[in-house]
Amino acid sequence: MRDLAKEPEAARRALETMWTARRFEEAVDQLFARGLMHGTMHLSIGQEASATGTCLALRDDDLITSTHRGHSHCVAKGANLTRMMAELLAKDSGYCRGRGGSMHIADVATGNLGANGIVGGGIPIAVGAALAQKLTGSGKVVVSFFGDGAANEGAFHEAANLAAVWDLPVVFVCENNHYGMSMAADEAFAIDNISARAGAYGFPGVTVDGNDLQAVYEMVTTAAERARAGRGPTLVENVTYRWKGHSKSDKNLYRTREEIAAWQERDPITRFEDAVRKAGSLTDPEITAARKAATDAVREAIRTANAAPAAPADRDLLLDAVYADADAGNHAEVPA
Amino acid sequence: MRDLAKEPEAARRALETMWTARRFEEAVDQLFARGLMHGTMHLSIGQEASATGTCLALRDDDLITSTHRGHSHCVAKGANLTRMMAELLAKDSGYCRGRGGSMHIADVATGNLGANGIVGGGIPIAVGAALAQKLTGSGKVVVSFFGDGAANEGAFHEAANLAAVWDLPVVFVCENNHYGMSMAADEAFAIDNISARAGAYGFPGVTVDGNDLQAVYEMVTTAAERARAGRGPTLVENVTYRWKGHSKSDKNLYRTREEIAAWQERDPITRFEDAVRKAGSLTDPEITAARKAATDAVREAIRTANAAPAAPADRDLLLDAVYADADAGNHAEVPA
Amino acid sequence: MTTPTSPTVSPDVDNPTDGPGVAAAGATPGDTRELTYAEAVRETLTDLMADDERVFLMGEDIGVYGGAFGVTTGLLERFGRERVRDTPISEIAIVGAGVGAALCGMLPIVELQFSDFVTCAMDQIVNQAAKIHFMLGGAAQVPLVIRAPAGSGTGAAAQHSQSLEAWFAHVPGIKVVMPATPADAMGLLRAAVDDPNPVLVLEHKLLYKQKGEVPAGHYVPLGKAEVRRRGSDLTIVATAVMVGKAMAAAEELAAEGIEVTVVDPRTISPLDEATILTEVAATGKALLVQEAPRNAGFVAEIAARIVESDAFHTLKAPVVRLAGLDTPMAYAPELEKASVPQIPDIVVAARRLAKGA
Amino acid sequence: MTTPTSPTVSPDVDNPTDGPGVAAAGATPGDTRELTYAEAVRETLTDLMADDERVFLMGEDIGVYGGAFGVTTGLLERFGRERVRDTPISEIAIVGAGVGAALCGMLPIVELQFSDFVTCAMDQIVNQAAKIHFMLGGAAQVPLVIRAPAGSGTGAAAQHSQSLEAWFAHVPGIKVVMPATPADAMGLLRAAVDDPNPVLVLEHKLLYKQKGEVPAGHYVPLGKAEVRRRGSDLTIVATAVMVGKAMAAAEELAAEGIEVTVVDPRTISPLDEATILTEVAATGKALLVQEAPRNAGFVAEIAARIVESDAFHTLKAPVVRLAGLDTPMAYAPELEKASVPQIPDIVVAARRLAKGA
Ligand SMILES: Cc1ncc(C[n+]2csc(CCOP(=O)(O)OP(=O)(O)O)c2C)c(N)n1
Ligand SMILES: Cc1ncc(C[n+]2csc(CCOP(=O)(O)OP(=O)(O)O)c2C)c(N)n1
Ligand SMILES: [Mg+2]
Ligand SMILES: [Mg+2]
Repeated sequence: MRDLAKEPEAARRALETMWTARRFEEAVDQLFARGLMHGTMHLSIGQEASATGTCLALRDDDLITSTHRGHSHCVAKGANLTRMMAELLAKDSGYCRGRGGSMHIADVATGNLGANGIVGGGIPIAVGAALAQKLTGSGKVVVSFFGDGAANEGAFHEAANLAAVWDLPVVFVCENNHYGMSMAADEAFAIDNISARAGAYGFPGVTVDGNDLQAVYEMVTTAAERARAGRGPTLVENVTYRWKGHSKSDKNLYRTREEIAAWQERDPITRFEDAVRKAGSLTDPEITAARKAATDAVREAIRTANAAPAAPADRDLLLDAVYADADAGNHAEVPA
Repeated sequence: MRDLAKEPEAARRALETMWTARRFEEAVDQLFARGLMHGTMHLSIGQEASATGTCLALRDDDLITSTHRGHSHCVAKGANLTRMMAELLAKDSGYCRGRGGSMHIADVATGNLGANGIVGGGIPIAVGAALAQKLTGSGKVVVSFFGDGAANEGAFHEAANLAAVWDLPVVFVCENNHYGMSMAADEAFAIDNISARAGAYGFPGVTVDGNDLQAVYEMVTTAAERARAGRGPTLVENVTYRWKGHSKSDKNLYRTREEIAAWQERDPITRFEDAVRKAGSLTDPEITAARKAATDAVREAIRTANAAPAAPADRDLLLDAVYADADAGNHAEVPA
Repeated sequence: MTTPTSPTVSPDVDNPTDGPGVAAAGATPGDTRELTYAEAVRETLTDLMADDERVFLMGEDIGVYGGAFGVTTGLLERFGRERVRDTPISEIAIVGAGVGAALCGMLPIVELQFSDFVTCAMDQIVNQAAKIHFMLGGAAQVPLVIRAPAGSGTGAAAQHSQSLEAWFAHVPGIKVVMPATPADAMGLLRAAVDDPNPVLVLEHKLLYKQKGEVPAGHYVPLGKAEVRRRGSDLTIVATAVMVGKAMAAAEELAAEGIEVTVVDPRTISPLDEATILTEVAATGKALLVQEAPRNAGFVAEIAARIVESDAFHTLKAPVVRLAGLDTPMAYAPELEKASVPQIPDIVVAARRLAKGA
Repeated sequence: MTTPTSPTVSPDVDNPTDGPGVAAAGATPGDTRELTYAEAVRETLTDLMADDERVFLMGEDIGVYGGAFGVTTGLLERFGRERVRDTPISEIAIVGAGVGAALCGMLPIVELQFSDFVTCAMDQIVNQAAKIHFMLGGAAQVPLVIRAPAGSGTGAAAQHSQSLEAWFAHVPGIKVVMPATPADAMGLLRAAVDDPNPVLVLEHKLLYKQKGEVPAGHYVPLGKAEVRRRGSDLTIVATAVMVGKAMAAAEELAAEGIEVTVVDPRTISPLDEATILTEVAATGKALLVQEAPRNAGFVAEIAARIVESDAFHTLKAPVVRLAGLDTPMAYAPELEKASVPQIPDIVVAARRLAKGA
């Protein structure tokens, strides 16, 4: 297995991706606080190694489904920051033309089939996408991201079983950040590891330190290989932690300041920077440069997105947008 | 643990219950074939030890939820045969006044909260009933019957987990008769024993020879004790087989005649009769008498039910029956 | 059994094969043969699968069992297990897998064994399939077809007899068709698969055995109502099994000298409002007939469209609705029959409306 | 944010506490205080739980978090974990457990975090809760209350902004209320818990912070509409957040000399048809306003009831519907605002209707 920290290009890419996700969400947090952004949003700050390690284990044309907490998945899969930011700023140039917002960003071109506002809603969709890969023999793999809370939805159960009995090329990546909104995983489950649920469907499950980029990368690589070889799904549980509240309305009453601080000590980005330093693959200036590249890219994205025209509040345009044009036929936009 | 075959009264009761269920369904089958019964029905012939062994392990005031294949549960929990038959014959004196039919028979007085036309639909209801017992400290236990097929519904998953995290007094009895309609359990599951799913929720699961009345009785007794002691649910998988088609439209194309014949060799009633004979608790005439009592009771039920007036096809009566009378207040009919 | 008299309604002569010219299985295009409604669905599925690799089927017991109503009989043998996929009993996963496969360029046709089971998959149908194209700003489409047998009449009681079309007409982003004849069963299904949007095809289980003339390769565009007969006294708008009942009632009424128009919307979303309003305006009297319970049912929408349009000014009498009772469906055959409009009910209501001011 | 101007509508003076006289928490019966809509719900929950051991709460994040909209804040401390039950994210189990507990004599009040998530629990709501009493021939009842925040206006986009009341009005066996004021939020909830049938309480999330006078222990019987103001030119029937908008529009219209009646059905199933028809007949003009998409929405039912009744003959103009766009709800604030009727839209439509023939 590759050791990402040891390969300069991979290490740089991983760092820049994690920093980009981090900086993007920090910016979003501020824009919100300053009343410049609207609606609601769910930040994955602290969870970047899960998204990044997972996506680094995939091929560019592999697919993912994401969640309400999806910015880092989106970034890690290679989305355009300006279009992401434009979407959050309700611009016509956003990924969803201002119609979807944070919970519905998708980037079909980079294989991101979309965030989802329904907890667990993306899991059956991922399984269907995997079925399409199997039927067409595309050789592609689908990763379904979801949270600990989502593992208690019926959608998870049905989708996991279907993938199992059909040996579909899907990897279930459960990002266990210890809470479903305010509900502690300890109280929502009577088992220690969510990965143990894989046994109920007959495929392997593993629990991983989700703040260890290399560990995530290795597990998902193994799982993706298995999937690609036609041997069916794997459940990878990335244990991690969200630093920020669930959404803007969260007062963090269900957890302690100490707990948050302890997890901030385990910052996945710092950890990987340390690993890179130890491996000696990048110099300190190179490490700093990766961080700065991310900061600059986000700043530039905000600038460009901000300057773009707002999504037009035109009723006819909205009505026209409900159905795909029947005359254009049912030709897929994602070549399967 | 008691050995039912050794106790004359228990043995007689078990035999009579199983024979009653068998004779009842044989009668239903014939009434259908002769065009005297309407709608659809699902027979549990061949599965009687599961229903009977389970209900014998319960107290009279314990509760059950049942399924579309629910006649034997209903009989085993002590329902009135005439009212059951009257319901199937669409009579006003039927359990549901002719409004529910086979898939909705309930007998609140004997603790049967109802059959269900929705696969898996009764499982969350059983969990809620168990929650009521816990909240009121009634000491009662709830058994939720469901099929192998139902274990792939989201409802099973969510309900099982909820019962687990709240340590509810419920016993999940999965009657694995090898098929969900035409779908072989082998193809619907990538695991060998459905009972293994209990591990996903953190409670015990056991697979039982569902055609062995004593084995079922013992497992459910243990599970019910555990539940009553506040130690939470158990999943008991009764492996059994249905002799008849799924419903009247079934051509049995998905299984072989030989398979059916092999299972008929393992008739749960014959097996228990043999055990009783071996134990010497009942004489042959007594065994025959139990069977005859069942046959007579069913014959009498048909006679009485047949003579009763049909449910009146009165639109106003139907409209009146939709809502419980608000003036009567929300007083429960099942004292919890 | 309360199977209603199902008169063979006239074939769809105004709308011959005007869609993509797909050759029908075992039939030369242009041929017209008598098929049952179930056969028409089966033949269409066969054609579509033979014609386009992207089409595949998923559902409970659709393989060797042939589906609860025998509609997919023989398809497993012809197309194999990869394309005729028996599923576990998992409606969320069935529909969700359809959504995901459709997003990736396949053309899945999924079957829900009874339309009542949409209740187990509403999130995937309503929040995912119907909304994805819009929510993603047009960047993806979900060409998913969901087939589901609807309606009462088989003694299957309250959880297996519902007519839930109104719910989906209220969901922007999904199209809804209710074929009332074998020809429409073929033509609308073909159009549904041809459409880049999710389409819910509500087949009526009492119609499966009904026979009718079906042109080979028949195609009925979505969103076009059919005027099944014309008369000057009154306009009946009816859906699904009520179309046949309305036609039978019309025959009886004609014998008494009352001439009625019968309009079958066929697609209820998007609705062919123009045809309905024109036909109602032509007679000035509207009788709206559905099997579903009255309250907030689909024909309420038709009533609303009539009275908020210019057709309002042409009305000579209040609009009349005939609908199922506002009750869950009862099991007993006579109760079931009493719960939905029957031919005599339509005759009586139409007669009263025709004779009234 | 598109929070509409929410005029404080007048308290329910015609319907003072006429239900069971339950003493309000921290307030003497008969007292009238200003409360927000959220406070009114919270106080009612507190009263009911204090008063009846059978009442308990279940839902996602209703404990220490106080619910996504803070409605249940403080109840965990007061009543403890047994009676204020935080659940896993499992809507089928939440509603299903409510059904089972209700069947066994408890009075569960379950919260769905957003009303959109009914889609995850439709079987339990529609096939179980609503039908059990009927299917079982009356042998059981399901006194389950489901609370759910509905509607748009918070920038939460298509899966968190729906107004799905029409679906449930189409389901015999469940009652549906849509409180539009703090007083009704209290009174209808109390009546809902008092009712032996399942009741869906659709709270509108934009109203939670709205203030209004609330009589302590207030009780509003189910199935009774409220005439919020009377005028002779035209009758507006509006639901939920549209009631406040209609009242604001009415003020503007009054300034131009157009006097409107505003009727709030409050309970949409069973509907107080008599009041609506009387008020429409009194002016001869009806403007029906809802937030939900137009197609097959609830006010279509009101339109149908009007035109199939004698009120039809009193109509001086076509019935007018103002409704949400037939689209999924968009995220961008201006798009969201454009997607549902706003006060100026009501003013314009009312003016046109009042002045037209
Ligand atoms: C079906 C459904 N139920 C509830 C919600 C409300 N909700 C949004 S996010 C969330 C918590 C999800 O927890 P988890 O799956 O662990 O993801 P995390 O937020 O921790 O990333 C909840 C309850 C929802 N969006 N959809
Ligand atoms: C939600 C739902 N899906 C599908 C069906 C149709 N159906 C009725 S029984 C059945 C098979 C059930 O299998 P299982 O749970 O194993 O019970 P069994 O019939 O074998 O007793 C199916 C698919 C249904 N009634 N409800
Ligand atoms: Mg989480
Ligand atoms: Mg089975």
